[in-house]
Amino acid sequence: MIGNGITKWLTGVAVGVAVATSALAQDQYIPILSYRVGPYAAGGSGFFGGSIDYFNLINATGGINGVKISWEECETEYNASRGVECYERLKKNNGGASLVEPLSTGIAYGILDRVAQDKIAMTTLGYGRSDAANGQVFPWVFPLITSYWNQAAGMIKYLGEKAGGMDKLKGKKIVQIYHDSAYGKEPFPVFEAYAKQLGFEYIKIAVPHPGNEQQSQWLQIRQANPDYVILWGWGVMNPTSLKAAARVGYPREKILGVWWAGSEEDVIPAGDAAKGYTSMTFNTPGNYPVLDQIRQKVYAAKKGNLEDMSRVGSVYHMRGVTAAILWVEAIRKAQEKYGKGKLMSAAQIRWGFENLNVDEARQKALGAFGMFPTVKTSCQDHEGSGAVKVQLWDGKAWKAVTPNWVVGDKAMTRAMLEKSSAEYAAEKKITAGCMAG
Amino acid sequence: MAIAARKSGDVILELSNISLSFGGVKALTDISFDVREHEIRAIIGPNGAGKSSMLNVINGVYRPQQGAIRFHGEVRTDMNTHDAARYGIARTFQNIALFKGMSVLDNIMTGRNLMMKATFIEQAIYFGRARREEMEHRRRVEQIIDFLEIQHIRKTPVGRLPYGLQKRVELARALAAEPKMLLLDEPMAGMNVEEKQDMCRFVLDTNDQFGTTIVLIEHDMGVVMDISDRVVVLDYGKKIGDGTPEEIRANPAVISAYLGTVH
Amino acid sequence: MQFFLEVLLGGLLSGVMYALVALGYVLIFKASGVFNYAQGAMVFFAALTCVGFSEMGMSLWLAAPLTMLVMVALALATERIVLRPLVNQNEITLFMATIGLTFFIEGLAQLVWGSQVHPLELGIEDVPLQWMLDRTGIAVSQFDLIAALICAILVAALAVLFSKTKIGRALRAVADDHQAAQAVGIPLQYIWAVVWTVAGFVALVAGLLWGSRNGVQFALTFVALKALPVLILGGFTSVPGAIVGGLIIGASEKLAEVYLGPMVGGGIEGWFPYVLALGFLLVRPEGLFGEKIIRRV
Amino acid sequence: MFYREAGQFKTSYDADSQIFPIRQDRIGVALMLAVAFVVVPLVATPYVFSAILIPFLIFALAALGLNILTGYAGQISLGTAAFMAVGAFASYNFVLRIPGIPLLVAFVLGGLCAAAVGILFGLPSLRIRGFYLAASTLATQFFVVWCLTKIPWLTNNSSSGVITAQKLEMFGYAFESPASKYLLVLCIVLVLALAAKNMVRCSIGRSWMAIRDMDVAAEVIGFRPMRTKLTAFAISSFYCGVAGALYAYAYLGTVEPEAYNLDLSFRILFMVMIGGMGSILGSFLGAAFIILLPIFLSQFAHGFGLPNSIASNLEAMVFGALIIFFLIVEPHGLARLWQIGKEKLRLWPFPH
Repeated sequence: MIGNGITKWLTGVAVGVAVATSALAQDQYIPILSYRVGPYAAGGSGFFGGSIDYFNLINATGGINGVKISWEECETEYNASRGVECYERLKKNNGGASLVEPLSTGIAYGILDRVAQDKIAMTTLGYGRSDAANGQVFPWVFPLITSYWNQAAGMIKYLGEKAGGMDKLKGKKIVQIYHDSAYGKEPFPVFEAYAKQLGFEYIKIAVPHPGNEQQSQWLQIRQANPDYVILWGWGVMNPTSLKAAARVGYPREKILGVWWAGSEEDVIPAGDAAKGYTSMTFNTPGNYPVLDQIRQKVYAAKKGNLEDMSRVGSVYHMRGVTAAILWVEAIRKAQEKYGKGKLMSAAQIRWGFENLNVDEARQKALGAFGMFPTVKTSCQDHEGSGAVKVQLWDGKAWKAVTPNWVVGDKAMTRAMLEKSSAEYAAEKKITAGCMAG
Repeated sequence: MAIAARKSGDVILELSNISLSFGGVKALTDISFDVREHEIRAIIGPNGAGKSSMLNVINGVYRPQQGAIRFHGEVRTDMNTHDAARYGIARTFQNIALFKGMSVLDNIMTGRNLMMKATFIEQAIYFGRARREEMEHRRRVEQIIDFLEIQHIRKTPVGRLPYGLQKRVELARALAAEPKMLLLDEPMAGMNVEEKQDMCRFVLDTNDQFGTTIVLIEHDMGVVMDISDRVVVLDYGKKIGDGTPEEIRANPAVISAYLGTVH
Repeated sequence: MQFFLEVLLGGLLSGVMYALVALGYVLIFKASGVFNYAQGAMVFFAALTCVGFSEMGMSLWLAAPLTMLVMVALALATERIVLRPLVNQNEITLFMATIGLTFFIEGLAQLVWGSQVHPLELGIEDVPLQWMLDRTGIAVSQFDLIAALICAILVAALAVLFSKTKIGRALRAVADDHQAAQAVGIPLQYIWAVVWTVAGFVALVAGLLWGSRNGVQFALTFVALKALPVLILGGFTSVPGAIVGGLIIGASEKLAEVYLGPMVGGGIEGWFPYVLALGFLLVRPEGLFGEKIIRRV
Repeated sequence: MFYREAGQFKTSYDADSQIFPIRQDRIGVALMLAVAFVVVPLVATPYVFSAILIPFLIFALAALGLNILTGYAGQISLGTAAFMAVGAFASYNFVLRIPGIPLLVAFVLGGLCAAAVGILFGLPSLRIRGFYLAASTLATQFFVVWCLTKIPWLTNNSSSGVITAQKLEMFGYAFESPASKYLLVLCIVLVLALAAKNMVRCSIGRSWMAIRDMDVAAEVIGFRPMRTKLTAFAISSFYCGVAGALYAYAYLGTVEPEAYNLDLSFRILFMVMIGGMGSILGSFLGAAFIILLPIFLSQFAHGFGLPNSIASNLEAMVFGALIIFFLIVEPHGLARLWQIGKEKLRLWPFPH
């Protein structure tokens, strides 16, 4: 274990790992705004490691119809202003960025206006503004797979099924313990709407950042004795919550976490206290042919991005791979329209994102069947799915709980996002409309 | 050097029955004396006699538990330092209390702050009244700089100056306020003979030229007896003598208090 | 009433955990007048190093002393490279230097041990004390009680170190007056190295306890934010102040969150301790146990 | 050689009190302004504008604000970002709720709101000093961000507490290109920097420094500690507030309260300390250093082909080590280094 960082570096230098940053103009260039230091480094290295592993896999198997992917990385430290600098620095390199994914709400906000001006599509997988799913107002933003609102709706749906039917939620008590920030407040409207509709009691309990001390919150929860607790946490708050739940004796089986509370990094520090805890996810945990290919073709060739190959297939890594698959699919889609084997412009790739259709057949072909929900986007729907899954931590690994994808009341969330994005459009004086290909 | 008969005017400061203590420790006990206009009034006494505390009472740093302070006939017992400054009391300190990060010029300019009326917005724009004021006061300050012969160091940060010059700058800062009464806390401590002579000259000139009343604490008996008009002697927070230098010299209580003590 | 007691007890025990972190600050501030911003990073570094060693297959009983050696090396290096060249600089400069040190230590920790999060098992189960739960219905964590015990032992040991040993006397002399201590022949450098080593030890203990509570990860550096109000309240120079301050902050922030929080939307724990400490300072500017500052002219 | 003041005699106090009394300095400053206003807009790339120059100017303004409080008035504050947040969110609300309000007026009003909050949280400084005060200012930091998260009205009831700064329009002109934004920010920062320079060389600046250097003596001279400290808090917060508004309007665009977190406060504090306490120039040098160093380090590290996880951690270590190195070499900051260099040049080639 000691110095695995340094040994990695030495071997890296030994094999001359200039590959990672070398970029040729005829490559499809993707800037990587990663964070590998600071409090969220574990998640950042897993996610971006996964994406880069997939890029290496694509390049090792002939590229996207012959077009290889190149990338440059820049450390953002999860800090908005450094992220903006990275974006600005990388966007024009190597013939221009194809797309961007900051994996940070703050940075995503910081470059929200810029991507529209620069005409570069930004994906925000599972975070950021939920109403950005309305492509008529946010043509350049793609909260692919699912947004916070649809996730919240999915949570209630799952809890309803668990209780034996949505009507059984009536009179129940649900606590949302949340990170006291913009992020934690995001699902309020959905839960409030559901509480009114289904007649359960909805209690909000805030945890101030960073959340490394939650004695009082969990004593409150113990006092309220709710039927379910929704854990909307981030970073160190998650394992602390699970530990604190154990300390007051609240059963982990009744806790349902958001997907940012659903990675190995969130449960391992809690040790045994995390056993039996469930969380949302947009990946089905398990092994897939695409991951085997990454192990065989990328890690065997010593090009793997993670220091520890056992992390391949971990939650963050799989999210990174999923993101990269969707990016590559968007580029592929664009090539279908604008010319196979050609270099795609950012605007063309945006069209690709807007016309994604990764169905089950395509997933099978990619070796990722069931790894994430099928995605079909349109101008009105930049999210493309809205389906989620529930997974359970058995003390060693995440296991899927729901065999099928869970979809909440999408009509309700759609109405909310229409309203919210309309307000945004009015404030910013944007005329909503679809962009021509 | 002694100037025998100077025109002393009316009493402008009157202290009656002043007592001051810090958490039970008595610093001053029942002290009364007065200061006349234009005179040089010395306070002497062995170490720890309460001399500095006395000055601190006069300009409002400490508030005495008992007793009254009358300044120009009005009771000013409750005044704070700011009030004292407004009534025209300026002072120097035993351990130099200059603003170390500022230049000599700026230090002296601070002495004129009470006369500056421009608002901060005028100062920010540096136009009109603010600029005019700066120039006017600068002119006045330059006169003081000339008077104290410190022209050559005007732009030097005070932290870099030798001790003797710092003392002089501190005097300049006090004079810049054009005080009616000047309190000097050991202005000549730690100086060599030459520096002391200069400082004596400045004190006397100030007294002469501007008519400033001076209250001074000094250990050097030669200097005290030479330049002061009247002397108060304190010991252990009590007054043990008050009078002209000649009277003090002959006061048996004073002599016994000083016997065996090195000043 | 029972709920109130539960919150109060939980708060007091959390307060002990805060005090543990605050102690490290107090030690260094007392002996060298340095407000050591890097204390949080040291907690993180110590815990991560210890876990790193134990994941190499060592038992905790071997890993902990080894980590202590690393902390000694860190203390010596800090004294030699950072503090000695900056001796006689003003306190803000020294404070700033410890911020630089923070970046260095955080980078070093993740460079050597990677950015992964680790569980840390001390073998103390973090569950409610059963007999107490049965008898009174009050849930008190067993782990917290043991942590409080460890903290008490540590404080007692520090008290002995300070009052009964030769080093302790020298420490107090240095704390009172650097120059005078140097003048009577107490080697300042040596004392500083000792103090930083002791602070490193406190960081290790805090790191192990906090790490076992929340996992060993970068966020351990944030425990500093919990310690600061304790310092304001208890005074930067007082060991008992840190303990009493910790208890007060712990208890009052929990009570405030539970009873006041719901009225204003919750999440007030982030600022409440600071406001409390601030309010207290307005009444007693020198803190709970700090020496009264007499302004002399 | 060319840096000589021989032959330049001052014939009035006015001439002697200029900001740049030496002719060569004036020429240098004029040249720099010419570069900033003419050359830079012609040659700089959008990257330089929007990733380096604009944040540099904004951070320099915030650092200037903090420098007034910490460097000149001697009150350490760890709540800078909170004042910036007040400025940003207040400006946003003024534009939102008062239709047709000129943006510049909104910025000023935002700054005034920050100043009001500054006065409120400056009150404890009358009783508390040093690190106790510094740690207490964290109360400001956490409380303000908490308020912004908790009170929906402040963020126009946006579901997540995020605000989107309105379009940057003034005098009928939309500042959209990076170059135009840069020029706007440059003008605002220069005007405020000049005002700051004027204040610190006038009575109010002397009052701050007097309180900082020797508060008892300052009181005896007649400065009122309360008024002096509170004006320092107010003016400092005003500067930070305007900087915060610019941070939202000219830089990030969409911000959440978390953008003004403790990290940002610390970054600004580093700028002041590295640049030089009590120096206007230092605020700019410090901002440049803190912004450019990580960029330089990250490009440098990646130039070696190091894997990212190594490079990023090394970057943090080198950054920390450099801070320590600079403090050892010159504890009074870059501004002092600059001054020493100038003094050497004045005497060159005959240093004695």
